[in-house]
Amino acid sequence: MNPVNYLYLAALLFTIGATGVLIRRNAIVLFMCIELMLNACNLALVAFSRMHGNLDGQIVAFFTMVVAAAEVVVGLAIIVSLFRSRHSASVDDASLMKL
Amino acid sequence: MSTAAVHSLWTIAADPIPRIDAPKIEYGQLSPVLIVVGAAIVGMLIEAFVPRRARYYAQVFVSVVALCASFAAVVALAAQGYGTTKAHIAAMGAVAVDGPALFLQGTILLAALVGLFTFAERRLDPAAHGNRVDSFAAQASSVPGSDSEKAAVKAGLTTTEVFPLLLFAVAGLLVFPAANDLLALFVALEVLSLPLYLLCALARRRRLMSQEAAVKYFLLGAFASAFTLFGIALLYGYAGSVSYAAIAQVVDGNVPHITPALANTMGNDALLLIGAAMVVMGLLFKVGAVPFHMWTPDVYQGAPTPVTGFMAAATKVAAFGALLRLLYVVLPGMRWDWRPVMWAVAIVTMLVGAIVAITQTDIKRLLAYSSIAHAGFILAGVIATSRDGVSSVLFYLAAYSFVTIGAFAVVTLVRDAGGEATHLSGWAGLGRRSPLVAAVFAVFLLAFAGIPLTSGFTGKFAVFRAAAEGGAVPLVVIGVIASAVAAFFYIRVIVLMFFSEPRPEGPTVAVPSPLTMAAIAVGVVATVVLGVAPQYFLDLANQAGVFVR
Amino acid sequence: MSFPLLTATAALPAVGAVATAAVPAARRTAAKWLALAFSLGTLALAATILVRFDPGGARYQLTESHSWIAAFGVRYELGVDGIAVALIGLTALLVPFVMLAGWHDADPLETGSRRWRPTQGFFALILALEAMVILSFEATDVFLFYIFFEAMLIPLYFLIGGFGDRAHERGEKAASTQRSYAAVKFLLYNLAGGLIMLAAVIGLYVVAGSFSLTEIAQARADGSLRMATGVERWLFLGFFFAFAVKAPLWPLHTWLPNAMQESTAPVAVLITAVVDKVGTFAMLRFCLQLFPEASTWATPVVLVLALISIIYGALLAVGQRDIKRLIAYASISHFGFIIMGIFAMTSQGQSGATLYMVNHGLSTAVLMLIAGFLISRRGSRLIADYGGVQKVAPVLAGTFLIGSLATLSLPGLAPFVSEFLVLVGTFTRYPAIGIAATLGIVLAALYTLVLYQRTMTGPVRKEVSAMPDLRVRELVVVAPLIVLLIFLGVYPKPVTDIVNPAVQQTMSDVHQTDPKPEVEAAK
Amino acid sequence: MIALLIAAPLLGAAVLLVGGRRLDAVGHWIGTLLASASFVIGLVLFADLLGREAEQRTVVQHLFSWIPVAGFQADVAFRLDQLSMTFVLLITGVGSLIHVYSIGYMEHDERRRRFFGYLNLFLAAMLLLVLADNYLLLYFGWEGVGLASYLLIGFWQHKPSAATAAKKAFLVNRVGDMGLSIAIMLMFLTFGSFAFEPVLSQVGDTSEGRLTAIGLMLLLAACGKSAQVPLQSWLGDAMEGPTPVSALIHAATMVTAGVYLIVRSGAIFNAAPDAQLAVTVVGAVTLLFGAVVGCAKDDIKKALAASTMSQIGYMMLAAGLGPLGYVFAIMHLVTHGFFKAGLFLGAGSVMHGMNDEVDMRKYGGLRRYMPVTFVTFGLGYLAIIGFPGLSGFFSKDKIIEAAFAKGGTEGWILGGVALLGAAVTAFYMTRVMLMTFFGEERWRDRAEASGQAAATPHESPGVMTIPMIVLAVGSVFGGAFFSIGDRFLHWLEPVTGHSEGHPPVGAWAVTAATVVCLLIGVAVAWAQYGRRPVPAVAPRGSLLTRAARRDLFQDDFNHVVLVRGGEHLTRSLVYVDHTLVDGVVNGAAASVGGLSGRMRRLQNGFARSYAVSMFGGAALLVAATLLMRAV
Repeated sequence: MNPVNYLYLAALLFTIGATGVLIRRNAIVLFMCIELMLNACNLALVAFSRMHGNLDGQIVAFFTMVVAAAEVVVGLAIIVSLFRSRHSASVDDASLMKL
Repeated sequence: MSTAAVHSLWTIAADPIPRIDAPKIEYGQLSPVLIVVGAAIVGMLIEAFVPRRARYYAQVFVSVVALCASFAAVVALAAQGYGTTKAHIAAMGAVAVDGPALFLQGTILLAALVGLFTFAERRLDPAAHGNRVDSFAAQASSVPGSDSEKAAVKAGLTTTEVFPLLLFAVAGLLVFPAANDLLALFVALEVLSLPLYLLCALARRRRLMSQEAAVKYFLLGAFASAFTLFGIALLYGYAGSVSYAAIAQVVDGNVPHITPALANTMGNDALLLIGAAMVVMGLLFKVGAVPFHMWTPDVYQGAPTPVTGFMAAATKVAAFGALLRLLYVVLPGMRWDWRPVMWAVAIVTMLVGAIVAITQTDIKRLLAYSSIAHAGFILAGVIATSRDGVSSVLFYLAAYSFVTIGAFAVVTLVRDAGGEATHLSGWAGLGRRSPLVAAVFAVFLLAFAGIPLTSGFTGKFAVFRAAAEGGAVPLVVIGVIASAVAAFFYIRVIVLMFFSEPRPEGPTVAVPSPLTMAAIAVGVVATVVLGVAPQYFLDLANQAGVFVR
Repeated sequence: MSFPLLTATAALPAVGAVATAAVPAARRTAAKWLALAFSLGTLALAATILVRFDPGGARYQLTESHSWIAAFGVRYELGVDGIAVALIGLTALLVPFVMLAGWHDADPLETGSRRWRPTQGFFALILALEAMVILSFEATDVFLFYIFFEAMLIPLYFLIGGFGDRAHERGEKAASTQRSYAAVKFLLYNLAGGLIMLAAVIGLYVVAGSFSLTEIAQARADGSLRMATGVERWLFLGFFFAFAVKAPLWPLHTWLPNAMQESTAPVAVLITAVVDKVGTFAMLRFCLQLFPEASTWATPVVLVLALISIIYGALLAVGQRDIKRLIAYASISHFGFIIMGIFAMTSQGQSGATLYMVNHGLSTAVLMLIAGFLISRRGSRLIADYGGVQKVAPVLAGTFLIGSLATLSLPGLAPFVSEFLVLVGTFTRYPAIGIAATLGIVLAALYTLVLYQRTMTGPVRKEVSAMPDLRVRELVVVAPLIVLLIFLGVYPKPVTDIVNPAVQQTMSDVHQTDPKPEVEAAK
Repeated sequence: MIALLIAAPLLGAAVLLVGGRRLDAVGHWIGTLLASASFVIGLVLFADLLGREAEQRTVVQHLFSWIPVAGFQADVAFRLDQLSMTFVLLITGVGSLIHVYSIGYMEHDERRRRFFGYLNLFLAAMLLLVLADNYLLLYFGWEGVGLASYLLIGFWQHKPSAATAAKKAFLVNRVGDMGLSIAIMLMFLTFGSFAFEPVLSQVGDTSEGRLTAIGLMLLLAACGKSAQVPLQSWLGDAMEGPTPVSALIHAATMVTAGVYLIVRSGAIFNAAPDAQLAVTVVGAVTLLFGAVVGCAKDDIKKALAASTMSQIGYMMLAAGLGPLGYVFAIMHLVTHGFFKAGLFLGAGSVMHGMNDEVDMRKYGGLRRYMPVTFVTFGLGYLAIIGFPGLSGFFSKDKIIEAAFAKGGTEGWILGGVALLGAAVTAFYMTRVMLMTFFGEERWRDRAEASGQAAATPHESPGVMTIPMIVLAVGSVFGGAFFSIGDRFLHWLEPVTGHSEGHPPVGAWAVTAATVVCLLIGVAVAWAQYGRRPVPAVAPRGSLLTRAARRDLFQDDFNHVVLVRGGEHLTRSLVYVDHTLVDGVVNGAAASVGGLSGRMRRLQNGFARSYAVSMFGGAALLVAATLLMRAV
């Protein structure tokens, strides 16, 4: 079938992820949505790689996974510390600084 | 899904892949980055093996040596003419070694060095239980105000991990402006971001705000980088390659041999436009341009002030470097598409930054908004799309970074019982209490405001001139108006410091160690020298004004 | 390469500023004397310039030229023509007197921290200001000029905001806020003007590819540099706006009354007698030379604005209750005359205007400084709080009267010469405006004499009954200025001889010639 | 030599004013000495002139170049000819006398030194005025005398009334000066010069309209300085000054400067009939105005001031007649200088003896107590009303003749006015005379009524009476001396030119009419004030009387229109400046601030809303980029 469909899927996933970021409160869920966006990107990369018949896209995809993993480490560390000090993972509670 | 399609997919994947020959890496030309990364790793080993008492000194020593060595390497490369004649692309096309890259790397390294001094400052906070403390949390993992934290403080723990983190961030920053393919760009982006996220969370005082800043920075940063990545994907899809050179060729439409797939995607401009827009957006987020600026005030306010200073200076430099390279190397072909958009962004950024800053009451937030406004001014230079444009931006970045670090260093000095007194009301009458500090800060503010004989004026003049020559006169006029508005709040602070009565219970000025003094001194010297005798540096920036393709 | 006299003249006060600022807190008086010495040295150098300057010689003399910021095509180019020489002389002359007059203005009321050194700051700032003003008079490079045109705002800003009428403020907390309001207003007005000018400066460079006044003027003259009409006019407006704010020209004047009212008398003198002159000077040197066509194009509007300034300023001066505010509005009226003279485009008008800059500097200095002495004695700026001073302090009153007479430009005192020249110069080209402007003469008499009558004559009020007469220091300040006023009123030739050639060249830059007497024209 | 004329009193002024208290003892002597020195120099120069041919009597001395700017060449140069010589002698002569007089009059004033300084300053300025060789230098002197008169009117500054009067005088004069400066500018525009010689010689080359304009501007100036309608209002108040000042400045010399200006500019007026007519009209109006006002004043000095006004009206009238009248204008000016100065000094002597009482209703029968004053004053009185044989008779009679000689209805009107004026003059001067020196001694009971110690009238010291006597002699024989053999005419003719007029009726008729008029005037006055006692407080009087007392409402007009109107204007302008001009700026600043306040609310602290803005921004960015390509 036409790999373009994978692109549509990727775009869809990306949008879902972005929407999730915008509408969910829980930091963890937010973060998962971002991961979803990253993976949508991976899908797109791979699809393109397939279309162009070269491996650059797939290489990038591998890097992305590594990066995502690193992000998870850092991100969770931060979120957990926030959770421990506030006893809530809602990003909306963290609004001391404004204006 | 039809089996045929699946089968065909498999068969193609199963084809013998052309064998990859071992990559050829020019270690000499990458040495600046490599040194820093190496030092960072050494730093981690130190954390692991060196006894706690000695860590601080070991870390500071290693970091300073590394940064100096790396800077020396940059200078050496520049001296060998890599900045001009021998400029070329190293590491299999991943990293460019050319004028802008070296200039910005040099700037970043100096900024990092100065920033490091402020990181290492241990005199400002009153010694806790007899051991000197810096401005970072005793134990990041312990809950603010909990017993464990008290214990950690009592035990005299310090988060010496900040130094390796700083170095990793620096490594990323060094690659960022030099990245010559989208992959390197993305990796560098993450490498510089992740340590900064952590550093933001490590404040000793006001830890809640610090953590909040970290969360916001992290989430929004990740969000932005997701966009960037998607943009990368689309660009790759458009051009069938992630290397700048190749993409540029496709954009310009002069490709040696066009595969059918490429022919297919090339026709689809949407891929190019959307992709480019998303990548650019990721970079605009880093430079803090409107409407991607909103993280800046909160993060600047919440993060430990030394981190803020370093971040404000170095990140902006690197990000603008990357932006320049992207726009000048990859997308000159579609100049006519992105220039109007950037016009709009620049205008909005200048105005919003200047106007919102007027009503700020916290000095760090004030500086945050001023940095937004400055991002707008620099964008005006970026838009010029001329060699003058590049060099003017380079100069502006160099000038701006030192002023910023210096200013934030001064902010660390004004303290009351609760740590730094960042609320403006506390700064009233500072000029009476300690004229010297107030005068120094006034110099920085005047530089921000772009008053002649300061580096700020030279830089502003440079970018505006470039913009005007690039035919962006309206932009210049608006920029001028914006700077008039901006002048108002810098002046406000000066008035506060010199003309209003000091509060009896107002904050005092701590006497720093030579480290911070050095940081501030460097800032002042740079400000004045770049203002009065900028010729040498302008020449430097001008020579460095050409990107290798 | 001869001795760089111009640089030295500007550098000496700059060095003095640093030196004075470095004097330790305890040694106030030493700082004062040091500053005074430096200002006198500057005066000596300025005198040398006056001597070395040859009116018949080249247009710009004692020129210096060094590369500065090649990347921007900016050169460190200095040079003086007659107009600049006159104004440098004025500046260098006034500063020592201003310092003497403000000898005690900066003595700290309350002792802040050990490091709080207002006195040193005051005198250092004055010297710094002097250096920048002199440089802006000397600069023949547009960029160089702009730099100091802008930079001089900073020291002046601190002078205005940092030091008020101590006597007046004793017990008034609101005063300091008013003062910083005035300072901020001053700075923002001028900064805005300056930034608009910055845009024009950049534009000029884009068009002309050079900042050198001489080069550009030359290119304009021989036609090798053409500007599109629209471009030239926009650039002209950019420059003129900045200068009009500085001058100040109606309706951009409102910063001046606040600034002069809130600052100490010496600082007020520096503002109106020295710094504002940079604006009018720049109109004459830059607007006319760089944009001759646009200047002639703008002339009618400018003249009308100038006329409004004259009448409006005078009327408002009549309506003031505050002595210093009154003098400020009087100055606005006088600046109207200066600008009118510049744009009348006749040699009488422009020579008159240049002369006017000098004379107004002297007359305002006398009037304002004595007003300052008066205020420092009584501790009030309100005219209503005085009366009968003449009885208790005849010398003070007498000198004040002379200052007033100079302000209403009585023949025999310097301002008359310049004012009449401006009027004649305007009249020969624009009779209606010239006549309307003579109204200013009557109004000037009104506000000065009303001021004198209300403060000095009538029955002695008990608050002033114990008022001491002028002290020696104060007399030393005032007497020479008055002598100079009289001398230049009776024998202005030395100045006119220096000024006239420069004016003739400016006239030729704007392709203007004086209208012929009708009788000759008829023949 | 000519310069010395001015230098002497100028030196005096400088020394006295700068010298300070240490000169208090000798100040008045220095002043008097230098004044008389200048008089002596004047005499020497006079002798020198007499020694020459009538044509060579013009001496021009060029000192130095004053204001040289391109075509505009103002020099400090002096011109001594018969006209200026006449003034020099009058000024220095009368001036010296009044210096002497002041020594006595100001004896008890601790600021006498300064007074003499001012007087010397005045002499210098006045001499500069009449000796100047160009209009700009004349303007210098013109404003100089204005300053001197300002200082002297306000000499007793502690009196608010004096300070106000001084300011008023200066301001009204400024209005006139405006005219002079505009005239000078017109001259420069027209002739490219404003020196007498080139201007007056080129009159032929320009249009009559232009000359009329110049002439009217000069007239405006003259009105200001010579207190002619409509700028006469200041002279009455000027009497606040010490009496010698009134005698010297506001009677003998300064106020006549206007006449000098017009006669000096004769060539211009001759070529501009309309301007001339204006001059005559102004003269005639003022003549009557002053006379009427003079009839109603009870303040002796104000009455004399009014008469001065009216007498100068005569001179103006004459000057307006052109060559017919120039000579007589100057002649009357000189004789008037004598007798009016004498009258003022007399008045001063009376006040001196009546401890500064000025209200004539509180005088009466003083002739017994101050005989010298009585006699000198009397002679001055006879001279001014034009009693046959005395100086006033000759000069005034000639003017009336000339007025008739103008011919046509104008001639009749002007002549009639002049005659009427003569009658009224006779009336009010007689009134003054009677109320002061005759009748019962009202000052006794008046003083008691008002509770203050009765004044003890006494004759003034010699230092005061001698000048009065000298002036009286002048006012008796001056006219005859000038007129017999037309000495004065021949002396002045070369400068002013002269044309013999032919009155419609014989000269004798005019003379007769004049005498009749003055007799009528005297008779009426006698009937009113001589026969019946003078009421203590002024009767309400007719409308005209009341109007006259208030200077025919001239001041009220000024007050309502100029002062009130001006105050309203300035007050509203102050408001405008504050709210409008300044308000715009502050308003702009405020609005930016408000905008800022609203915009910073977007920064609401919620990470997700930041994300929204980023998302929206990204969308916009993409959309915009696509749009760019689309268009």
